[in-house]
Amino acid sequence: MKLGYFPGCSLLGSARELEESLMLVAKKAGMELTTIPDWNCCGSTAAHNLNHLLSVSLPARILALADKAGMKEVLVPCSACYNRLAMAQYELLENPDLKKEVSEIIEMDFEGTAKLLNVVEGMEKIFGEDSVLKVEKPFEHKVACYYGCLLVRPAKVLKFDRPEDPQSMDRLMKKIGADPIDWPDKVECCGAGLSVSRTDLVAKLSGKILESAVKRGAEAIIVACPMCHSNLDMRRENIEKAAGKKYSIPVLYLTEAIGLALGLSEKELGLHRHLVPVVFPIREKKAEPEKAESAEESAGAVEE
Amino acid sequence: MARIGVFICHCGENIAGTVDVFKVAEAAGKFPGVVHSVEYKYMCSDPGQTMIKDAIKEKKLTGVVVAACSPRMHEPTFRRACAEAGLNPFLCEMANIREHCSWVHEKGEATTQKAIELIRIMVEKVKRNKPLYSIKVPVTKTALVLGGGIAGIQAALDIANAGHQVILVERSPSIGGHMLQLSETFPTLDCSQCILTPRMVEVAQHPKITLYTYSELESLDGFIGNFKARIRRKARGVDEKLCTGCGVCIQKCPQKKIPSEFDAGMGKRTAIYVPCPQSVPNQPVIDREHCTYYIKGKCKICEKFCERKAIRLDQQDEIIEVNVGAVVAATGFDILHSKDFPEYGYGKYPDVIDGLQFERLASASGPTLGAIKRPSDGKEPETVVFIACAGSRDDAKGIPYCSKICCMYTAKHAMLYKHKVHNGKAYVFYMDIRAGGKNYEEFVRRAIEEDGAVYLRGRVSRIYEEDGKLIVKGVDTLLGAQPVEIKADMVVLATAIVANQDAESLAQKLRVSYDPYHFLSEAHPKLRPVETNTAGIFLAGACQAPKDIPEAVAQASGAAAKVAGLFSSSELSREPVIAVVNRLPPPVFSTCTGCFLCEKACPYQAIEREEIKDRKGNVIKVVAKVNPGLCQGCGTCVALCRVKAIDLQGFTNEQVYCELMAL
Amino acid sequence: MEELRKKARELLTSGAVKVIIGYGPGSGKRVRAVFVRKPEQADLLICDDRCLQNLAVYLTKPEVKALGKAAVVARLPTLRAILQLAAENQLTDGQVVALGISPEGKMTELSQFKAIEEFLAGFSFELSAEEKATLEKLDQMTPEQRWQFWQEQFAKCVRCYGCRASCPLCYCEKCLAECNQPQWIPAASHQIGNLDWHIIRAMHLANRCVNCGDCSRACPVGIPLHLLNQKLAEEVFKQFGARSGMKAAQEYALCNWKLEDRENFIK
Amino acid sequence: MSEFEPKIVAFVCNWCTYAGADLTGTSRIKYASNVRMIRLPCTGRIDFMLLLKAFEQGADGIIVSGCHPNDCHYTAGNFHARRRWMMFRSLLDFLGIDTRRIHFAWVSAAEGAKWAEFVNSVTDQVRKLGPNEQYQKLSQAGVE
Repeated sequence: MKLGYFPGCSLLGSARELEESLMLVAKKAGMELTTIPDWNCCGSTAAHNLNHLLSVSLPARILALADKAGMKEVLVPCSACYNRLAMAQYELLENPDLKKEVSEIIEMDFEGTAKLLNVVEGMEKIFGEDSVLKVEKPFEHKVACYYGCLLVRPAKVLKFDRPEDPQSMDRLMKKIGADPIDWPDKVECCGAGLSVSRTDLVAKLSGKILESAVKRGAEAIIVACPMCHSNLDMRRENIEKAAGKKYSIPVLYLTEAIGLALGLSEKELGLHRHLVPVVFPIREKKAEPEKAESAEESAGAVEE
Repeated sequence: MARIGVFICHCGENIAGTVDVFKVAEAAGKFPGVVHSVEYKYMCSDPGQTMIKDAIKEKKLTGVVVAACSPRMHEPTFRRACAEAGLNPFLCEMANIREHCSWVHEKGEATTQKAIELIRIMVEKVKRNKPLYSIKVPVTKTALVLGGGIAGIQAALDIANAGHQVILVERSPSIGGHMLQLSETFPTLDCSQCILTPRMVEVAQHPKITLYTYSELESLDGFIGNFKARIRRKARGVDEKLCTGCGVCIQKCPQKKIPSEFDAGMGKRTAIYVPCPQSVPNQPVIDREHCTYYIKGKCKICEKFCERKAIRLDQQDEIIEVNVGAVVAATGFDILHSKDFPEYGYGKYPDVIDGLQFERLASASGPTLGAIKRPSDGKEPETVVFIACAGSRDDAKGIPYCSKICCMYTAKHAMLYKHKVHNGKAYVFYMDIRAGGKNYEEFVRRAIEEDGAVYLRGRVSRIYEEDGKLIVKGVDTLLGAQPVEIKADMVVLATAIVANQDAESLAQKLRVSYDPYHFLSEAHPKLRPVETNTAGIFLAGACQAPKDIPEAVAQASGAAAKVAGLFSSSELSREPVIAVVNRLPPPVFSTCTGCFLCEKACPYQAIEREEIKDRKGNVIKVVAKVNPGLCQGCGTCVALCRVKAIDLQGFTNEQVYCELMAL
Repeated sequence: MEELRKKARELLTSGAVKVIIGYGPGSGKRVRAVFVRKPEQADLLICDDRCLQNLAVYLTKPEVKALGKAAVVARLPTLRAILQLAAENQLTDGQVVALGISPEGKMTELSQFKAIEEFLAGFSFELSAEEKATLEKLDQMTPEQRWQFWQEQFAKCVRCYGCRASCPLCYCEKCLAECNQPQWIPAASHQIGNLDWHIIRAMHLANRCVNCGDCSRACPVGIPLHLLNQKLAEEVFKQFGARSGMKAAQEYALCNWKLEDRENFIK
Repeated sequence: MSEFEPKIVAFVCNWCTYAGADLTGTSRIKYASNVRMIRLPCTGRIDFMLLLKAFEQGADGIIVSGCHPNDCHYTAGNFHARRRWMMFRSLLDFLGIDTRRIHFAWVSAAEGAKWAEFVNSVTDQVRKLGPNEQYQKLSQAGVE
């Protein structure tokens, strides 16, 4: 299985552990990731706040490079990059004049029709029917799958899972033996880009998310976006100060949880890079999971 | 030799003001073939028409050109005048020298010259006109009404009372439709069963109405006045002639746990069941998916206890063929279901229900006999949140339209809840209140002011369960968009009105067009709301668009009036402006090559294939033939036909060619 | 060639077909169409690069139909013509057996339309490079130059209707050109009449012509008529994505429509 | 040049454009009198050969107009016509015939003003193009 790969700046910077765990899991699954040669920054929130043409041209150049490299499918692990690339692709296909203008700017002609996969879709591909992966150490914990906003919105463009109540990560967690809880804050906002300018707001919003997950007995929060991870993990101090309460619940990337389940060590997966130590409360094995399992199962089944 | 009469009208000053009518009359007199050319102040007046009639008789005219206003205005008038004088009406044409000449150009030589040229064009055309006779199509005076809801019932009764046979086909075991499920109806709060069941009984007992319930339309062929419908009578498992509706079988049936469709899942029913006590016909139906006899092959308790021996377990579906002259589609609507609202937990939390389910709770014949009880634990809810526009006016759900009746029934639900649970708190989240009908606005004001329903203007973003309560997260935009969280015991969603699941396949069977939401399309939204583009097929009720009971009934009576109008004469006469495929003597028989491009292009499927056989019966060639009942005369086939084997009467190739030659 | 003759003998002796329509020796070094009905005549059949004529033209003629079931030696254009005739209800499945000749000269028997479709699927129905080039050359000209070019060509036309006789898709018993009430096409071969005739012939072949080139080969005065049909074929493909002669149940572009058809000239 | 008055032939559909022209009349909006209208039930009925005949009869400009998409009284006449004109126009252009003399439009029964403005603009454009020499030379050639 060969896929194009667009790391984006955060996977080389603050979210290195996402790339490390992704690469390990991909290697184990026999998935070949070839990075897009000479890739450039996707523009993220900065570009689309300032200049529309810039916010379309940067991703367009990436799509053009992917075309030139003959990539039919491109894995884009960081949600922000995935969102920007998908938005640019949508606008370019909708508006031929814009496409002509952009192709002049980036001096490259392109079709830009490569299929973009976010990290969840990437993991779904690995765990497909013909998947060779075996869960060695089931990740037996109650987890709260947090999708954030960039993975699912705007629904008209991304068309990923169900925008109001996504289930794709929950299904993956069940596959590795985890017990995803049913909680309402799956797609609530964590404060995103306000992390620097309005940390107080992030503390309040992310705090609400942690509170809701902990109240429902979650032992870990699973995320798929570097921005969510940094707000829920790195801003933990501000959250605790604002809420006046300690939260020890760790925040893991989807790929890290899967890595653990596949028997990879915590060191390899870069768990030591987290600010909130990744440690789980020890509890008796037997009692807990069955009860929660059945309630969860019936609710999940009805929605399916 | 053509003997054409040209009649130029002054139209008072409207034409004579800018066109020299005398010069035009004189010039027209010189055209080849014109034997009579006069002008008159008001050609459309009685003296004017008499002039034309006298001229036709005296000069034995073979064609008339009236140069006056637009043919869209007075063509029928002048054609009728010619008919009265014995000249075939289709040998009369109009030259529009008013709207297209005198009114839009300055007074002067050019305008007069244009009037002369317009007349010459029409004279050349009239010389090539052929006498045409209106098409007579026999009419079977039986109407087929599809759907036994209030619209279908009303249409059937009106047509039957007009003295015509009606066949009413209803898919479920009883007629009554969604209205039968309602508790009370806005704006007068009279109980729906009390006003509906008498009509249902009237239908069952009406001598001219044949009622087929638990049946569906299998196929429809033919054209206006001559439809052939095949109706599938699904196997009921009960012999209708013998069963008296005593209900013993229903009491004895061991299968009691099947969710009742009529109660929208709020109540349970047995395998052999009648939707509700007031069902018409009051004869049960055996539900073959859940009846143990059909699953395991043993039980037959109902057969044992039936004194009349009316149970027929081995009964099979039966197809009946009927000839009908018109069809009224009144197949009603459906509402959006649970799978579409994960954010409201609809389908996940039992206490989040939809409008129809609340109706069943509030209905005296419902599973809770009218008491408002939570489906989860049967307790009386102290706080109920009603959410209007659940799915409607929401592009993300693919339903941009407003479902028209939810504001009204949500206000009614809030009112009914407050009447039955006095200290209960009712919140209604709404976007805009649409209460445009008679006494509608007053009804909603009453719900707010007298019954104390709290109306919050805003949308609910999420509902989740916490400590046994349903937390409803919304916003109140009238208080500065302040987030609102209500701990509710029950939530009622006013889900969007959508077309039935199989509306598309029904539309294809009837060959009527439908809109992107699968509602059937009317011929013209304002001027022909109860007709469709397919002649002889009419619409009534919510199958055409979401609407309330008064509108559905009015539309049903409208459709019935159209059907009665259609059946008023034994023969249907239609404008002869239709396409005709030429027929020639052997050995050619027709220049048509049988490529049938016209058949694919015809929007009315009016083109049929005709096999031309020799005396021994083997097929010589297959050529096209136009069905005079269906063809509307658009002429697309004529332009598409390469060999010009098909031509449009009234606008033949010959006529249009000669118009051009006269330029 | 030998393989073709053996197949012809086999088909005739078994009575599977009544006549083989193929290429036989003509006057001088030329080839002409032959109608082989007895197995011993099969040796007349030739199959080399001189055999270009589109033999499907005979399939719709009443005299040939009267002979009974026919087999026809069919290069790619002839196969496409068969499918296009099928799409226009002129041929029914099983009425003709096509002896498909691939460009390399390999023969395969195709007795069902389905088989012909699969056989054709292997070959793209694109204009060749130089055909595109000539079209391009004409497109580059200004309208006046194009008008000049075509007027010179049409001035040569003597209205022998050879193009109509050689075209497999001109099967109408009574062609529009012979209709004189109303006389859409002036019969005389003056320039107005010639212009009308060639415009109407091109429009009648839009999304039907299978680009066999017989019209130009048949034209005694050498007018490049195929250019008109190729231009319209390209235009149909560009605007409606339709190609003629690909399927037996082919949709004719001009008689169905899409909401999304876009044009830039209707105000 | 000023005394050259182009002859414009308009093929119009009865339900929309003809009614639109009626509305232009009832609202007394003045427009150029060069146009001669041929009424047909639908644009679907307008055969491309009619346009050829119109040119041969000395028309300097041709207007073809009917109902807007989805407005057609016969549901699909204008859609068929649109595809026909897309093909016909590219063929005429390929033959070098001056397609600027043929103008297409959708004019609904409510657009009286648009019809007047459209006829005026077509008349002006064709007046600038001058008489239809292409066809005039052809018909003289035929006569010799």
